[in-house]
Amino acid sequence: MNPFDIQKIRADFPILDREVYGNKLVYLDNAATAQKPQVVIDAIVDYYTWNNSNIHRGVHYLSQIATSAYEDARETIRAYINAKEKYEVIFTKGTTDAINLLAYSFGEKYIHAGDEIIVSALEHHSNLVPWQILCQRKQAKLKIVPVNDKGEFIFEEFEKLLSSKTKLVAVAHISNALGSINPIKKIIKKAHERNIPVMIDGAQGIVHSAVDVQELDCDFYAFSGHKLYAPMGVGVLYGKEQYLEEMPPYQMGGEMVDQVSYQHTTYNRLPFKFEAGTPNVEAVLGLNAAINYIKGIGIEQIYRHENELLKYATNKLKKIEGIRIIGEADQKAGVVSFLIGEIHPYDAGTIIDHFGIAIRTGHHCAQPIIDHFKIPGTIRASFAMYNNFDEIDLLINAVKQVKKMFE
Amino acid sequence: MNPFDIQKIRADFPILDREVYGNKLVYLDNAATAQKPQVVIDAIVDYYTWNNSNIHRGVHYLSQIATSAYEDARETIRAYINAKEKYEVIFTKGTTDAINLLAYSFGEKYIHAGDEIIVSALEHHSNLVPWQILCQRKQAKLKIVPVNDKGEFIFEEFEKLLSSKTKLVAVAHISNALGSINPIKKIIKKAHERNIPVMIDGAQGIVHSAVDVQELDCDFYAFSGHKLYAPMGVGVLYGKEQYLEEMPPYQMGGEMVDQVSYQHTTYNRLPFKFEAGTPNVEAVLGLNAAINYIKGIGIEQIYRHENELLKYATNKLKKIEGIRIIGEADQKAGVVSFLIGEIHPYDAGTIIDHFGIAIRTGHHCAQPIIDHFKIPGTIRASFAMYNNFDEIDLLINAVKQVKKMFE
Amino acid sequence: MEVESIRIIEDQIIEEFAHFEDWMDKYNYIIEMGKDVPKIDPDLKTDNNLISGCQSRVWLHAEYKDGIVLFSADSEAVITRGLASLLIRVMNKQTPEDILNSDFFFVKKLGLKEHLSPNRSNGLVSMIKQMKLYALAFQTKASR
Amino acid sequence: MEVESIRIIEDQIIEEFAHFEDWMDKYNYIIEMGKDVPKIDPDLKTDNNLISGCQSRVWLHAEYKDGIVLFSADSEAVITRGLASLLIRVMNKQTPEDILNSDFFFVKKLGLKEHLSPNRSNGLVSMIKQMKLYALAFQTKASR
Ligand SMILES: Cc1ncc(COP(=O)(O)O)c(C=O)c1O
Ligand SMILES: Cc1ncc(COP(=O)(O)O)c(C=O)c1O
Repeated sequence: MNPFDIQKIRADFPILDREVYGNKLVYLDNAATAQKPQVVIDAIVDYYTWNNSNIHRGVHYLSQIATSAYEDARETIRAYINAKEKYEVIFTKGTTDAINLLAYSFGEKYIHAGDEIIVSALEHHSNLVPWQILCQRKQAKLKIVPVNDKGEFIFEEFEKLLSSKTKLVAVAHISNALGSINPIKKIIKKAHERNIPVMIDGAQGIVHSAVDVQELDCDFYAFSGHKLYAPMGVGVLYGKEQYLEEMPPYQMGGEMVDQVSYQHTTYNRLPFKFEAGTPNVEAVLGLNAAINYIKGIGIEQIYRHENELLKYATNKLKKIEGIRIIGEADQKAGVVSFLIGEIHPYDAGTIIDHFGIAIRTGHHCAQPIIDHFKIPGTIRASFAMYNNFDEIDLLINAVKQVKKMFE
Repeated sequence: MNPFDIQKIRADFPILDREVYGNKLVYLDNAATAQKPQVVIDAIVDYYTWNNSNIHRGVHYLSQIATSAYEDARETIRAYINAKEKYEVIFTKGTTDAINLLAYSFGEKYIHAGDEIIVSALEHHSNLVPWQILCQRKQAKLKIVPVNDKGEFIFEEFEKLLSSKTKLVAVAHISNALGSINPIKKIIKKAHERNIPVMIDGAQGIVHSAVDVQELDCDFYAFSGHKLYAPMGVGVLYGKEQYLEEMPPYQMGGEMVDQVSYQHTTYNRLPFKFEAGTPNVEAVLGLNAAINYIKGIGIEQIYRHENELLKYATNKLKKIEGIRIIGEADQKAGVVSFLIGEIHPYDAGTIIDHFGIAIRTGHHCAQPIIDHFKIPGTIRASFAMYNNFDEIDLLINAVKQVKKMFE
Repeated sequence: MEVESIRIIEDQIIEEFAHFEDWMDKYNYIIEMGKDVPKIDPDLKTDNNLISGCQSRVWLHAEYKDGIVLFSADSEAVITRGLASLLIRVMNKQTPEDILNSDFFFVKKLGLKEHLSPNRSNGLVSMIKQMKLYALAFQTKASR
Repeated sequence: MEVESIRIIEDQIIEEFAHFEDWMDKYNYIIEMGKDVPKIDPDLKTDNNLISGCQSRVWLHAEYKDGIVLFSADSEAVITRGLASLLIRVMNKQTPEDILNSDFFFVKKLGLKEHLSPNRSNGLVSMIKQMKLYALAFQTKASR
């Protein structure tokens, strides 16, 4: 494995040379979306400059080139997450799309009145509201696994919620608001003892850790390309064949049908059954390039680097009087959420921005966990492979300025 | 207005310099997807190189730049289709996504057992199967307006189908399989006499004609970016405020919620209510660039040019013995579908491809209309602003070769 | 006491801001201004007076009295409170007509572009909109 | 009559194709071959024997007799029929084992890459898959 060369990596991301308010950009909003390496931008340009075409049913050359590239990308992703079959990899437009697909389609097939679905108190709205609505529609019940004051999933409470009524467990791999890593392997094992399938919201998980869906034995795993250094507009729903085969399609039209008449329509096989309409070939090829780029560096090395940044930032922050770290799980990745005394996160964010530092403030689309801590929101710095220690020093400096201005 | 300078336009599309099997590419598969001008590719590159960020709730500079650009693009589109309000423009991932959104959301609100929905016999699967499934789900009935042997929508039959049970009319503006232009203005007027809303599948319509949704008075209009010289992964659902306000959301999560607790979730206002998850900012900015490019040339001029190509191609094809034009509507745009004697379209397509000419063969995701003509499919050449007469001569030549080889 | 016209107060504020050398001085001043905002009666901190779509909660109240509009406001965030205070300094005690006719042009002159984006985290645009809505409501009421 | 081994027939075909100067000759030959395909009994043109996912309908039938597999096929498209004919020329009257062990390597050597893409319009890949499935089924049956 190559040594982790942060200088070289930074040079691969053109946006890092950008200035904001006369300062060099410090981009610490990676949990919202990641920046793109040149190879990903080039993949898009190449595609539109040389090979753009609609795919699948076309017999012409460009269509075949584009189809091959698209299906090769599916294989790249299959291998990256170690899915058993290529057709277990469904392309969506993102995590939200993937979870909505699942909530509808799994819901139609398996959820009935009186059933229960378990989520955690840490979920992003995209892994909460679809299940709320499904439960309303089917007169099922949503059960919430609480977290402790460190922001950790309470496993014992989870065990208590499991029952013969439970039809699905849907939890985040890593919390986007607090960075807590959930014990998904244990969760899956426990749920499987009762034959309950588990879906993992991997929007953050895939970014900060190696994911082997067969080893995890999760039944579904969803993630977005844009947080994984890939273009916007693509995501993945991995699902075990047995479920995907049984589930009805979600969207209709285009590639997902096989035979159509006015009386009767039959559906195409997997994965096409779940890929209605012209797919986003561009973004899929971009995702392919992003994953190859990550593989070239090594996800373990990336995780180790991000973890060092996280520890460094946390320690430095803690040395500032009045700082409150929100979420102090033992197992954490990628994200530090905090408050500066009684200063409103919006005030802090506005000032920090003027130093050219992009952090996020607010509830991070995870309102319930923010409400749990009885705070108006947090200031969140989130890390990617290209961040370095200097950038954290700049953040610390800005935080100190904020203190000065508001206290 | 500038004169229509085909040389200059062709130079704007880098892919047209590409070779296929040693021949210069002749791209006549535009109804499937259009090629991208350099300005669209540049818009993507610029975005990822300078301004990439997740949008809306972020307070930092990049997020504000990206949000502004995204919302400016919405205004560009509003103005282009002359929608009354900006928030009547909903971004989707494409036409199929837009129609599925509508079928679900409109269906939940307005369709009940015994109701009827009218489509035409010319529809793309994406504007047929979602309505079939909705009708199954709600025990409603799908009614089909037949076409005559020229491939024209039979208005008198449409009038007969209208009744107090009719709750929606959903028809294509222009047929992708045959090129027929439907009399949508008349259709809308007739339906509105009975207060029945009309949705137009504009996937092809927006490409070949100026669209003024207020003048048409359509209630919904859907189209895809990728057929309009924009990137893949973006589409638009225009809808009248009165309906959009009343319709329930389709996908849940991210930006589309306002307040979330375990007990209760309230939705954001329009257009955000219908835009769950991280939007595809890149593709939206690409669509903005594409529309500005089209405006610079003039959609009327584009239509006129494409119409000349269509007439030229049709006349030349008709001079070849045994050619059968499928779809000879008086009002036609962009597409010529045909058969060469008894030669199977797949055989013809395979050979034509080897001349470097990209045409499409098969049922064009519009199986019912193909079945209507009792043929196995067609050979379809479809035109864009950058095609020229030489390219049609090359197609004609290839068709003659096909005849030689198979007859 | 005669109320100064909107334009005169706007010019004063623009003048004040012209002295600041950098953004930090500007923000320090806005923070300072936050202390001067006519504080809303705690009983009026209702959901009705809440301005939606801001990252910090902002309440804006208006009363119509003797032909002029009286504003009061509060926010959890100090910067938002400062911005509210600036707006109120200009619009307080003006007639509905004058408020409606104003283009809030001083806002553009202060170099606070970051608060003018369509970004929904920003209170400023929403506050201006809400002030105009109040003015419109009072005008309609008065003309009936 | 001894059946030639798969590899020998494959080499013959590769040899034949090596003579063609351009793609048109190649296709003319494939079209020619289409005439020689062991035509499927019309009664066997059932949905069961239909290969799905092709732009033209293709039927492929197989019978197991005396330890070898007998193939017949038809298609609406002449090129597809020609390709079927090539495949059958190689695989007809072979044992299930030999069919399963073959990597159909001649197909790659013919320069027909366009028929080998995962593009689902193409009958060739589906036909190969179906031949292997038949062989597998017969092998399983025989071993029981
Ligand atoms: C944990 C988690 N789940 C779901 C999502 C939604 O992802 P997307 O907006 O790409 O659909 C996010 C992204 O914000 C996330 O962090
Ligand atoms: C008339 C029509 N409707 C709908 C569609 C579906 O568009 P998309 O695949 O971009 O969702 C198409 C494109 O093939 C079309 O031509």
